[in-house]
Amino acid sequence: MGCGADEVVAALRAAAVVVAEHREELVRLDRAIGDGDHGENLHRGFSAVVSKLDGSAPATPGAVLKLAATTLISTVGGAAGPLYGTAFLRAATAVGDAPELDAALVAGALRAALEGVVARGKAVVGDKTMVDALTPAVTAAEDVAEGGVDVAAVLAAAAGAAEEGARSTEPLVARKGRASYLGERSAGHLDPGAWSTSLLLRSFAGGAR
Amino acid sequence: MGCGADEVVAALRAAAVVVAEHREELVRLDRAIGDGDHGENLHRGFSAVVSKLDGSAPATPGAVLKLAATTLISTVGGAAGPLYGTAFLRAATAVGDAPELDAALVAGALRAALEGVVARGKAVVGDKTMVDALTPAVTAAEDVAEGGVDVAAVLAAAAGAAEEGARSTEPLVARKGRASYLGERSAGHLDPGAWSTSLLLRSFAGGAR
Amino acid sequence: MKKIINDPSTVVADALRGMAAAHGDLLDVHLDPAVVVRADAPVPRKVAVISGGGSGHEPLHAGFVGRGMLDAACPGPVFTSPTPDQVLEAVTRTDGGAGALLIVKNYTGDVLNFETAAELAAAEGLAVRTVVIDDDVAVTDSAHTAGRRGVGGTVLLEKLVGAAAERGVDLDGCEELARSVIGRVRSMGLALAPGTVPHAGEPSFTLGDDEIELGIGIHGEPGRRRVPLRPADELVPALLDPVLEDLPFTAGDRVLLFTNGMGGTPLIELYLAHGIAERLLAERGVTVERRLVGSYTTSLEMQGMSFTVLKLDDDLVELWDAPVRTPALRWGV
Amino acid sequence: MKKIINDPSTVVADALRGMAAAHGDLLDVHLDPAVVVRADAPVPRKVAVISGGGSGHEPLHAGFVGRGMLDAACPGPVFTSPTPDQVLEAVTRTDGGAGALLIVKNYTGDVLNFETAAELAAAEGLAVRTVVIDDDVAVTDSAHTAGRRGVGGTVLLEKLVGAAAERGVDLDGCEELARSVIGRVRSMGLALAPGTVPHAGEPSFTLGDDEIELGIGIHGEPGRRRVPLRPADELVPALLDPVLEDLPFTAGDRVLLFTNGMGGTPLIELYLAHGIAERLLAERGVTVERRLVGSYTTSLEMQGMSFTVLKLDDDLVELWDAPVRTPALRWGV
Ligand SMILES: Nc1ncnc2c1ncn2[C@@H]1O[C@H](COP(=O)(O)OP(=O)(O)O)[C@@H](O)[C@H]1O
Ligand SMILES: Nc1ncnc2c1ncn2[C@@H]1O[C@H](COP(=O)(O)OP(=O)(O)O)[C@@H](O)[C@H]1O
Ligand SMILES: [Mg+2]
Ligand SMILES: [Mg+2]
Ligand SMILES: [Mg+2]
Ligand SMILES: [Mg+2]
Repeated sequence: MGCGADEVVAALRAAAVVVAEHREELVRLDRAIGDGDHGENLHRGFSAVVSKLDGSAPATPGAVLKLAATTLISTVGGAAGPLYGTAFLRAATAVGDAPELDAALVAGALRAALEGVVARGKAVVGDKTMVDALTPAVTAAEDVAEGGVDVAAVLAAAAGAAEEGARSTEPLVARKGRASYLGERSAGHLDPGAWSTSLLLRSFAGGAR
Repeated sequence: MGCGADEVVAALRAAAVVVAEHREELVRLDRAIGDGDHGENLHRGFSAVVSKLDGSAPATPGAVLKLAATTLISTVGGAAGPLYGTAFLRAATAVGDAPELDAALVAGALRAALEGVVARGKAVVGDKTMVDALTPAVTAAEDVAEGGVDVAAVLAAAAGAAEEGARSTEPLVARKGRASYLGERSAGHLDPGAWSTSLLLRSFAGGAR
Repeated sequence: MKKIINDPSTVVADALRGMAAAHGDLLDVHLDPAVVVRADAPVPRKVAVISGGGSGHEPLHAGFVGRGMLDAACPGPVFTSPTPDQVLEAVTRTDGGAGALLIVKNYTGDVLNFETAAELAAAEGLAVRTVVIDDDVAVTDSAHTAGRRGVGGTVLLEKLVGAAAERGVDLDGCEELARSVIGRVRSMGLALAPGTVPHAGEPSFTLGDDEIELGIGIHGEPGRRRVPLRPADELVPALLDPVLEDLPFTAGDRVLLFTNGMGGTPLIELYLAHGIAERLLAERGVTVERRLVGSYTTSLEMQGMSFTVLKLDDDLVELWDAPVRTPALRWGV
Repeated sequence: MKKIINDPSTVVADALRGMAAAHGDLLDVHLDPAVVVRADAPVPRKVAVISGGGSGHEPLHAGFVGRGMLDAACPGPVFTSPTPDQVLEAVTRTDGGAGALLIVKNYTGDVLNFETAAELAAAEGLAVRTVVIDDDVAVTDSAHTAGRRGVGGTVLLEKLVGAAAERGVDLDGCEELARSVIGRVRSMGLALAPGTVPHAGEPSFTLGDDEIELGIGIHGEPGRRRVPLRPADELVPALLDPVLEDLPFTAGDRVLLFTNGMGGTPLIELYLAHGIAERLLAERGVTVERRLVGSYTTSLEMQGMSFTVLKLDDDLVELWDAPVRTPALRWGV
């Protein structure tokens, strides 16, 4: 099965469901070291994405990703809004107007997404942010994509690495975002943005399967 | 032993001690059905009376009572300030410039005090106010005073009747003062002003003994 | 009890020192006896408008001292009425030869202390009148009770009478205006959570986790009943309907709507409630011509709010719009 | 959670409806996207001064929209920065041909969203500048962290730059003034008790019965340390000293002292703290020339307060005194 616009739409719908299911968990994580809105922010954003998708059906994967990007930018707010928005926007640009995504395109899109997040947020691995989940995800995706597997395999690899990366944030002291105000007290908690990155990639992997 | 200015001063000092000791109790009673300041108000007032007495020594019982009255009026505030202030003022007027108080003068002073409280506050027996303690106290004082006893006996009789009167307020529904806002919910609590009247008369009785 | 204070017994004096420092251009603050006087008092030939009451309701009353509103305020201890000597001092300091009007909230303590002061002032040959405001519809009124309490309507009364006095209306006129305003203003409040009186150290009342007190008084006195917390769309009519039905306010009336916070309620909730109230009034055909939203008649850090509705006419609109320059209300100057 | 609200997800829109009803003379309120614009915008040839941020800090920012202060405010969801399209809408609605200055509090979310908006505006050929205020001395600043937070100083910045823009100062001048003010203003806050974000439903943090958070952020972020509650005479220097030592403010300096409440703190405590702070500043030889006391940069119903100190000069005094007419600050008009 290929990965066209419909599959990307399905992946985003799956993501919206996962975000809704994990809304409170993400709020709880963010309350521990941030301001408790991360789950709410993403829930608002992905609900809006689904509404937009209900109303229009862009023809290419890139167009779907761009719609998601602009919708996230204009509805999520907070740090996560521009960061995820930029990620989707760069991914959309990376896949261009290809009618179907293959493994290489998906890996390239993930790389572009990461670069966008870093360009905006200036975080490096170890700062206890979504970059800690996205960076290993990109590397893993590129590794398996080289082996010539399908899109599902790329996303599965990315999701696995993202989860591991997200978990690695637990002992860290935050240096970026709101959690950094906690200083040493931020250690011992998962970073909510890293965790949502892991959840999103897991849902894409599920949606693309 | 007669009851001159010194004895009235001693009685007021004794009252100040009793008020200080019962400050929290009166606050607690007032918190239940009022605004929780009655003990604080009286404590402020009687402390001021003691300070005034430390600074000047009026020559007659009437002058001492007048000093107490004006001090209470200018320091107690709340409902109790003008009511107790008026009570002491009327008592002072009633005893005139007599150098010593006898039983009849004391009974007359109590009657005048009650009339002053009623003139100001317009409460009748059963409204759940200090009038419920003061009214039986006056009657009892007048009854024993007719028998030709000494001041201590008059005050003891007044104190006993006041305590009984104060206790009788417990089941009542308040119709005057702040407690009246509670309606039926004011039943089941002693009235703080009735209780302080009982405490004051008991302390006078002790001080005069 | 968590408060930014030193000693409960010096809270009022300590806060007055801060007011003096903050508003030296508007206020003269005296501590013994405690009286807050407008800086240019006495204003010759102007009726002095004076109010006062227990502290803990800030900015009421001292925050409303200044041009176009009060000439003086007498702050009592927290939740305790001031004493007659404070009131007498206020009259003496502000009397510009046209007499003084005392605005008293209907609580036994306030009424008795102001009454005593008025007697003392009269004895000194001063022209003093007293009006008692009792705008709270939450408690039943009767000749055999202490009557209704004075609450949020006091702010509006002080503004309107202050404006009239500033324009040179005489003592009779000010008193008449005050009585007319009292006849046209009604209020009711609710509490979500109590405040704590500093010297008491414990909350004034307790409410269950999902319980509110409808008809709360500004000293934490109970009101009509305790009910479960409900959405704002239901709370607002639960407060507003009794207010409207009491006077009553009916279709065609022009009103001022005052949405008041009790001290611990954030502005976002007040605006939210205000928006619903405006909608409900519009539905009833009542025209909201002026409004005031904010925490102006408070009860320490109590969480809750009240609505006050005043029936307007052209004269009252003009008095409301007249310049006022006080720490808490300021416009037109 | 006890709040006067309907649905946590509509709190901001519901409150904006109330603001619209209450301040129709001053504000145009738009809900989608949420932007609060001064009623007479755009003002031709005037620099548009725009701010915004998460809701829950009222009256910041929408309460400061009006003549002499902000041209528009962009309210985000509670404690969440607004989105770029809100900011872009604000710019479009207020640009009078002289460009727009965006005042951004230093939080990652706010900075990123306003930055995105500024890029979009620039792409549309609009002249837009951004300044970031980071006045909170409670958190350590470093190139490797998110830096200091923007807190109470924002109110002063908005007033001063708003006054300059009203006088016709151009975009360069407004930006320069803003940067200079940011360099001269410092703040720090404390919390006695947390607020509750509506959609979270639980308090943002927990404190022991006798514990306070020194250096609290306006979203409930922790600060320097938790310490036992102490008398105001000790709390005030614990807040004020770090503020004064940071710039530093020294003998001979002329300052504006802003004593701010966090939303759930009664005015009586703010005045009390203000009085102590004025005394301490006088002891250090620092002259308090202007002051502001009240709850202007809040954190829902959080109990607590902050001090902001701004170093004044003649120009800043003049800008501070210049007329302002907004829902929350009003004088001279
Ligand atoms: N500079 C940054 N670079 C990358 N990610 C960041 C940065 N700052 C914050 N984040 C991510 O954003 C998450 C918080 O998002 P969210 O709670 O929605 O926004 P806010 O912090 O504004 O409330 C953090 O958990 C972190 O993963
Ligand atoms: N009208 C009245 N007549 C007589 N006593 C009254 C009246 N109103 C109140 N009191 C008495 O005053 C007491 C309350 O005094 P206090 O608490 O000091 O004043 P406040 O009620 O103003 O806070 C009541 O318990 C009651 O005994
Ligand atoms: Mg967050
Ligand atoms: Mg009392
Ligand atoms: Mg009282
Ligand atoms: Mg946020």
